[in-house]
Amino acid sequence: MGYNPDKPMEGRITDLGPPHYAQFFPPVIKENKGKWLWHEILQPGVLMHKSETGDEVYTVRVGTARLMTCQFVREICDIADAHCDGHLRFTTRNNIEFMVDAKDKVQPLLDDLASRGNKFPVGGTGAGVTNIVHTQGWIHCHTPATDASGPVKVVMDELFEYFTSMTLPAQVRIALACCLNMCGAVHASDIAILGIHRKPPMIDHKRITGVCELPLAIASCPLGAVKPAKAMVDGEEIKSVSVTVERCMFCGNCYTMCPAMPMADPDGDGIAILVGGKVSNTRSAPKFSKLVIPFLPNNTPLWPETVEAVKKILEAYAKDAKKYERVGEWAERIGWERFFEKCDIPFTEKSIDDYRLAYNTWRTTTQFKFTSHIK
Amino acid sequence: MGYNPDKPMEGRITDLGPPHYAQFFPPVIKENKGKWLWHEILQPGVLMHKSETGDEVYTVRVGTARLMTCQFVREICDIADAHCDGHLRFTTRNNIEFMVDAKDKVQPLLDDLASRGNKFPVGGTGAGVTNIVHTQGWIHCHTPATDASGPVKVVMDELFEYFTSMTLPAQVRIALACCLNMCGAVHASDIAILGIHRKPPMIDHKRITGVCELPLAIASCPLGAVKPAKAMVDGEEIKSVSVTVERCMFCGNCYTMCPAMPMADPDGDGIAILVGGKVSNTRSAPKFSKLVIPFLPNNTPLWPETVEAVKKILEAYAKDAKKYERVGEWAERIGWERFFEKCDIPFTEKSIDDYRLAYNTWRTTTQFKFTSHIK
Amino acid sequence: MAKHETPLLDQLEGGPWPSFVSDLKHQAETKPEVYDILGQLELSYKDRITHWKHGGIVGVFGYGGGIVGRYSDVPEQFPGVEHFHTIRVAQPASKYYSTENLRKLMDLWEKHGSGVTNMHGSTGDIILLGCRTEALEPFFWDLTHDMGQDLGGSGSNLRTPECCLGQSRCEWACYDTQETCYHLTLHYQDEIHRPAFPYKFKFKFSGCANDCVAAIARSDISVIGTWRDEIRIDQAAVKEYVAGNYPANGGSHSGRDWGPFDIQKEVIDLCPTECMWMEGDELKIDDKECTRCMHCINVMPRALRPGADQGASVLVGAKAPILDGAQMSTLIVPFMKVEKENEYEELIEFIETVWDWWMEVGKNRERVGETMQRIGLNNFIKIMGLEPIPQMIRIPRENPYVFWAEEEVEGGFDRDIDEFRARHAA
Amino acid sequence: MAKHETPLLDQLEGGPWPSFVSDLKHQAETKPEVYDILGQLELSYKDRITHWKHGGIVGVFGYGGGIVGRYSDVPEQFPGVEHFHTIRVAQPASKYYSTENLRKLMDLWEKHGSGVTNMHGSTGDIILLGCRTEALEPFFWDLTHDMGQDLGGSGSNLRTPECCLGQSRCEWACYDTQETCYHLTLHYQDEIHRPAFPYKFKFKFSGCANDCVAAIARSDISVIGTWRDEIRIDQAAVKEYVAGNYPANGGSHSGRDWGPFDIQKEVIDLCPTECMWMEGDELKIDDKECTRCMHCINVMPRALRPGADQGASVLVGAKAPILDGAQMSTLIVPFMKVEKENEYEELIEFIETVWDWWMEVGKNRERVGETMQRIGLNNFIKIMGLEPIPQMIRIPRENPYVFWAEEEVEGGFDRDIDEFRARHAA
Ligand code: SRM
Ligand code: SRM
Ligand code: SRM
Ligand code: SRM
Ligand code: SF4
Ligand code: SF4
Ligand code: SF4
Ligand code: SF4
Ligand code: SF4
Ligand code: SF4
Ligand code: SF4
Ligand code: SF4
Repeated sequence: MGYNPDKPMEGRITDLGPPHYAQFFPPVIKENKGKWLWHEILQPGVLMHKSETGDEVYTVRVGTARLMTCQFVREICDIADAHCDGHLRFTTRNNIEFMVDAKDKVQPLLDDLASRGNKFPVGGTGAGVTNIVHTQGWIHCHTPATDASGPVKVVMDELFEYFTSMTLPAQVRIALACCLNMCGAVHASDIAILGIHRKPPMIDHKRITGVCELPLAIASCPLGAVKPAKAMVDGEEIKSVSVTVERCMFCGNCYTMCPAMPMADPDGDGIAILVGGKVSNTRSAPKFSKLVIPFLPNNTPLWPETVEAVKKILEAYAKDAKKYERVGEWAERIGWERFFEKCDIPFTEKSIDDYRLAYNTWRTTTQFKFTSHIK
Repeated sequence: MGYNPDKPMEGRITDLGPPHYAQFFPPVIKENKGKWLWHEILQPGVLMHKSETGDEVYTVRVGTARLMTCQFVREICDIADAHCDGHLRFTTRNNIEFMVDAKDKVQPLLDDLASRGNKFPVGGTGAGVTNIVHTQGWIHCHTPATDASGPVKVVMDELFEYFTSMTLPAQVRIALACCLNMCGAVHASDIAILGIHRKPPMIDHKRITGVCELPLAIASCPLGAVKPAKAMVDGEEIKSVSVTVERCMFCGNCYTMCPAMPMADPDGDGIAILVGGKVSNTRSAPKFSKLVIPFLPNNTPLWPETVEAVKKILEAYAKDAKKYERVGEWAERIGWERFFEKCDIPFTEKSIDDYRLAYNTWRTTTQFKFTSHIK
Repeated sequence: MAKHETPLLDQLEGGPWPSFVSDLKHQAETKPEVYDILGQLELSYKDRITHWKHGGIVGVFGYGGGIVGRYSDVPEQFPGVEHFHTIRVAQPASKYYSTENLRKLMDLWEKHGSGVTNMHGSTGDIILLGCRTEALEPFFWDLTHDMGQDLGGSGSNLRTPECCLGQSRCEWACYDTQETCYHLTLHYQDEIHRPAFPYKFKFKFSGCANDCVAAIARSDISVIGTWRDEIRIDQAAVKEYVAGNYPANGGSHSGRDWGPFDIQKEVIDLCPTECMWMEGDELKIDDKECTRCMHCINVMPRALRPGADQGASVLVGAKAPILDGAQMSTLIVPFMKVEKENEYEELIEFIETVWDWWMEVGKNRERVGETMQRIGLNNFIKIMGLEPIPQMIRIPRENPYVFWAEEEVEGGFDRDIDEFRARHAA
Repeated sequence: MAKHETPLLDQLEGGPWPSFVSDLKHQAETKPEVYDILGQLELSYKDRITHWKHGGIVGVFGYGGGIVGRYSDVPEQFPGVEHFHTIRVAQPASKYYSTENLRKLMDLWEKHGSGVTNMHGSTGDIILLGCRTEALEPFFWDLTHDMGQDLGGSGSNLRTPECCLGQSRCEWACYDTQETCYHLTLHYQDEIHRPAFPYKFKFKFSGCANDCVAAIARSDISVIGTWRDEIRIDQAAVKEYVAGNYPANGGSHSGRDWGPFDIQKEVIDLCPTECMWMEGDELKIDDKECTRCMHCINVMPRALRPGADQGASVLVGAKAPILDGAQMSTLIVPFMKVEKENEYEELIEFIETVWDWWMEVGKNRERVGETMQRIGLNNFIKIMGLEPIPQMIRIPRENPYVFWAEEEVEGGFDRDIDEFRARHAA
């Protein structure tokens, strides 16, 4: 049996959709769905949920690299088979959750996890740092301005103690996206690590005719920097495009639309840091992340500048914010001028908006604080 | 002597500028300038300022119609001569201030003012309604969509008790502008009364050639609704313009630039009410006024709908707001959905922004209150 | 395929966080093409640049999405990744698995593909990283026939919907996010697999305003649970909190000494609507002023619960910054019952009204949020057949630039200039 | 000119507020052309429309502003207002007058004009309403020769500057608003009288953040007093307030019973920066967190005073909505000393840097705030020769769309596609 290339349509099944979720529920989940009453985080990474039936479910949350192999998934399955009757789940931030239905099953599970080296860190709950939501980077994508898995690894190594503890004023959500497409919620994260390009696209006149529809390439640029142009290829004049480089803001959309306009560059590319976004509607409305460090180089393999920047911001926040205050709520309370000072981040013009709705970001009040920025 | 039309340039004096302010200071002001320590409002309309020299100045604030005749100004001068050694001032909101240098001079001044009928109302201080800043209207301007002096008179008649008392949660600044040019600070007032047009310009093809530069008329429209067009005048084809009426938002800029595009209309024109603006940087940053009632008719001479609307808003605010809370601060605290409900103002799509920065006004959170708007 | 030297990547094997490098190396032992993944990645680390070519159109018959084509730009050096397409497999709602299911899937993937995955992709799919073109159909055959599973979305179509874990393990879910997600995913298989939209379209479902699936930030239609009656208060539990017997915020802050619990400072003062107060030792809430932000409930999970008359808010238009800047979703329907009983009729009607219009007027690569911005919120509301209500906006308009339709204005727009001039000399 | 029936306007003579109709009628008794003002206004009330023609270019020799031309569109009916130009007379700073001066001006205006005024116009000028063309020069002659006074601004020039009463009668003024206003008005007579700008330009001067001349909302350059040391506290007076012996907010709220003064609720809790607290019965302020909003000082004028190291913030760009929407001024220089000693050198340099640039790049009828928006705040800061500082913005940018200049990027922008392709096969 199996696929028969000679009769591709024979016996074909389509549109099955995903399997029904309920078949994968651990029994205690199945029985108590919709009946949960309250929960408590017993220790970092360990949650207990209490049902109105009296049942309890204990969840052990484990960090992962997200990029994982079949072998690794099998190891996860081994653990779930040993402790959780063969059930587990993944969270919306790429952590694994192992669930058991009695308190005395927790410690053996924790011990097992601990016995496996650095593979299964327990934590990511409450007022700490949980897993970094991230993207492909150099492992798979064609438009990245930085890697994803590597920077995530080095940042999490450095912030590890915040993953395994709950000592921060509130939860801190870190995200990484390797280009401005921002696959993930980088635009609404407490701390965002964002790959950015800084060189305008090159134009591969030799190939453009074959691979691009010129009108689409031209229309792709939100700032009208891509213009029709003629070029000489092998002594022949062909229709191509040119880029007004002063107008380019390096969004990469032209490359998305036209493979003959590559942008990536070892020196041009790097990382910007944005902060103060949030998703929840808790207390304050969701907020966008704000750009505070415009560029850090791709110093592989350890990205020391990025690691240091993230840590500095996190620790300034940890020291200064009030209980329950998210990074963005803190920055707004103390004022952004104070934020830059407290985090020891030099303020640059790059943090001043000049895009579409920029006027809304200008300071139209006399209220300000005297910081070191005022000479 | 005097101007000689035959020799217009002879003996001409120019660029004198305004007289030096200090020559008009009452003596107590001159001596204490820069030395004031504190003040107190002794009763509505009566302020006392204390100087570090021990001097005191008592100010009696009097409302005016702003539109005033020479005879009226002379009557003011009579009062100032009788009580204030021939000095007086006008405030930034068109009230008169009579100043005396001793407490026992206050009552005689008040009595004199009271003896003159409704000409010299004392008030406009503290947590009350002061004079309405306003514009020309039908008394002088060419672009008004309503009158100025008339609506101000009827609104102030109705709100008179708030001018002569200090019973509101905070100061309430009302302004009127008779067209979208907004001569004044209507765009930043607690309550704003705004003349609006609702019919697109007519085009006077007969006159357009003589009085307009067509390219300027065309460029004047922020929405590109004014287009070059041909028209027949007396059997001859001339260059003129046309207006795409669906695109017109009635801003009036085309008429400003081109007299052959009149807009005003008895039925089209009327009044919009905006609320919640403020100028001061006190507590919260300055705020723009927000449009809450899109249209009320020009029902001359008493504008009953406008009077009622302003009063309704003011009284809902007076009843509900906290001490020190300006109208806009109140509306933000209770939420705009609650504002519409408390003020009994029907919500219409006209209050939903669709101009340049509109996205910033959309509600991008799940936080809302259940009001009668939700069916 | 042989091992490559990876001196740069090797530096990512230390440290307390799980190392993807170690994991890949381990897999490479039995799946040698993974050496080429490591090799090409090492080259990227050296060159500080990606080594993947732009795009590549591949897929399985009858599907317009679910596979993202990818080719190496240095295939001679790393033949094992010459073709390296990803397959997006639709995940079960909120990502519960049996080990049986997972093991089977892994077996399949080791057989047909690279043996490397993302658990999960940012949209929520199971991402299988790296497949040769010729292996796509065989994998798909096995996936559908052997496992009864299917691909997720990619391209200009409905993307695989995603939800928070909701009622399955959370006491706050105001509707059944999983069932809703599952139902709509099945209902819209055609839209997921056959691109017919101007651009991508995403649904996400969160059970409450905490929004654990970040719906408001990254889904074109965000369905977020809420309630319309009163927060359920257990006054006895309130007292326990005040007495310090229950940990605040379910123990979230237990790693640091924040001092004894202070209900005034930690709950009442942080309520954004100032609608809470203590009366003696009873906590009072003026529920009609509450905006159901969840803060008080989060802090006192044993004392407070969402109201019992539950449903969801429906918001529209979130997206990442490309092109006009990022958007959060905008509140369009403040409260909707989301119920299996009527097969989500109301929600489905809402979705389809959005689609019918967007498919007609949306430009190529224009997200629905951008189309909304282009035509204006008012027009969008009209198209949706809704009444404009103040809940849709944060603040009323600050400019006076109102459009009036001719029929709204007494006497209409047509006027006679000569008549006007008769009364007004020029 | 005879009396007209004014049944509509007559209804505006009752009521407690001063009646402009009664006033006009009274003036008409000795100045019959005022009957025609009343008559035409009555017609407007009947027709519900203005009866003034569009514009009209009139003025006095050598001046490009100060007069606004106006003609009736029903001159046959109301010959007294056939020409009805307004004259803007520059007001003395903060509008103190001697009765002698006012009487003289009124005499002059009754002689040459309609006898009707606005005290004052919205920009601050003395507005003389209604003058025939042929009377303009004679009036101007007398104004300059007999009174030593001058016209204000109109048209595309500097408009008559305006200020709050400041130190003359307010304890909070942080610089001498009147002297600054006067000095700059004289310094810029040419700019006021001879239009050379793309559009109008306004200065307004407020002594503190209360902004009693609404500078931040309606002047292209707004100069608003502030300080950079500490709020001066008189702790004895604080105690008096707490004891209820001094009225809160200088008595502003005395018309209603708001209960006893509560320093916590009325001052400390309303401080936007939360930088105040009580220590025993002493009020403490963490001044470095204070944003000098004035609230606490307003509420306790006898206990708190602005710091002693005073100056002003300079903000740029406020305007009414035409065309792109209203703007508030944006903070550009957080703190500037504003002193007569150096003849306002710093401020003047600032102003002229703005003008030099705006006069060059500003489009016709583009306010400086709009030009700022068009070129972006960053470019404006560069043009001003200033360092970008976070005080200029409310929040950092929320989009990633940063412009980088070629010289900022290692290796510049020029790259060789063939070299690239050698490393990256297409
Ligand atoms: C498991 C998970 C849902 C899932 O379907 O997978 C989840 C589970 C819970 N969330 Fe969440 N949240 C999860 C992602 C999120 C996200 C989405 C994200 O981060 O991308 C958010 C929005 C983040 C944001 O605002 O930027 C989120 C915002 C919250 C909040 C709001 C906190 C706030 O003050 O802003 C709460 C309430 C709280 O923690 O007090 C909450 C509370 C909870 C509770 C306590 C709900 C409950 O009663 O069980 C769960 C345990 C919290 C904990 O771990 O401390 N959850 N939670 C997700 C775990 C992610 C992870 O592995 O770390
Ligand atoms: C695989 C994944 C990242 C990941 O590592 O998890 C991904 C990968 C890509 N995304 Fe994405 N996006 C992924 C989730 C997202 C999300 C998050 C989400 O869905 O919640 C977003 C932000 C939310 C949104 O939709 O706005 C996102 C916003 C984008 C955008 C910008 C869209 C916009 O409107 O701003 C693009 C650009 C485009 O479509 O051309 C994009 C384009 C791409 C492309 C197809 C690259 C391209 O330009 O053609 C990437 C293919 C990478 C590869 O080689 O596999 N991806 N992308 C995620 C999908 C996995 C999955 O199905 O589970
Ligand atoms: C006389 C005048 C200045 C002038 O140069 O003419 C003036 C004088 C004073 N203002 Fe003012 N303000 C004057 C217009 C303004 C304006 C401008 C306007 O309304 O167009 C504002 C900004 C309005 C706004 O925010 O929309 C203004 C916002 C304030 C504030 C801020 C109040 C707030 O909480 O927002 C104070 C402080 C206070 O009242 O506690 C204030 C306080 C004061 C004090 C107490 C200052 C002092 O120590 O002497 C003066 C008496 C206040 C009173 O009457 O209650 N003054 N004040 C103006 C009187 C106008 C009138 O005739 O009614
Ligand atoms: C007389 C006065 C109103 C009043 O009754 O007080 C006035 C009257 C006119 N203004 Fe104004 N403006 C007056 C203060 C203002 C103010 C307030 C201010 O200066 O503080 C503003 C808002 C602030 C600002 O400048 O943005 C103002 C914003 C406008 C605008 C819109 C400008 C904009 O950028 O949005 C126009 C339209 C124009 O310039 O074409 C305008 C245009 C006009 C014109 C010249 C009508 C026109 O379209 O050509 C009006 C002549 C009326 C007449 O027949 O006398 N007037 N105008 C004020 C000047 C008196 C004085 O000198 O003291
Ligand atoms: S963020 Fe950009 S580079 Fe990264 S996976 Fe998404 S599209 Fe690719
Ligand atoms: S990167 Fe963006 S801004 Fe630059 S040319 Fe391409 S599409 Fe235009
Ligand atoms: S607001 Fe409009 S109508 Fe009124 S005076 Fe100003 S320009 Fe004229
Ligand atoms: S009124 Fe304004 S929007 Fe309408 S045509 Fe004239 S300029 Fe354009
Ligand atoms: S969004 Fe609400 S219901 Fe869903 S998991 Fe998070 S807290 Fe629970
Ligand atoms: S849910 Fe939020 S708004 Fe409602 S009472 Fe609790 S804290 Fe206040
Ligand atoms: S702005 Fe300040 S200094 Fe000027 S009058 Fe008002 S309160 Fe006094
Ligand atoms: S001036 Fe304003 S910010 Fe400063 S201490 Fe007083 S209330 Fe607080």
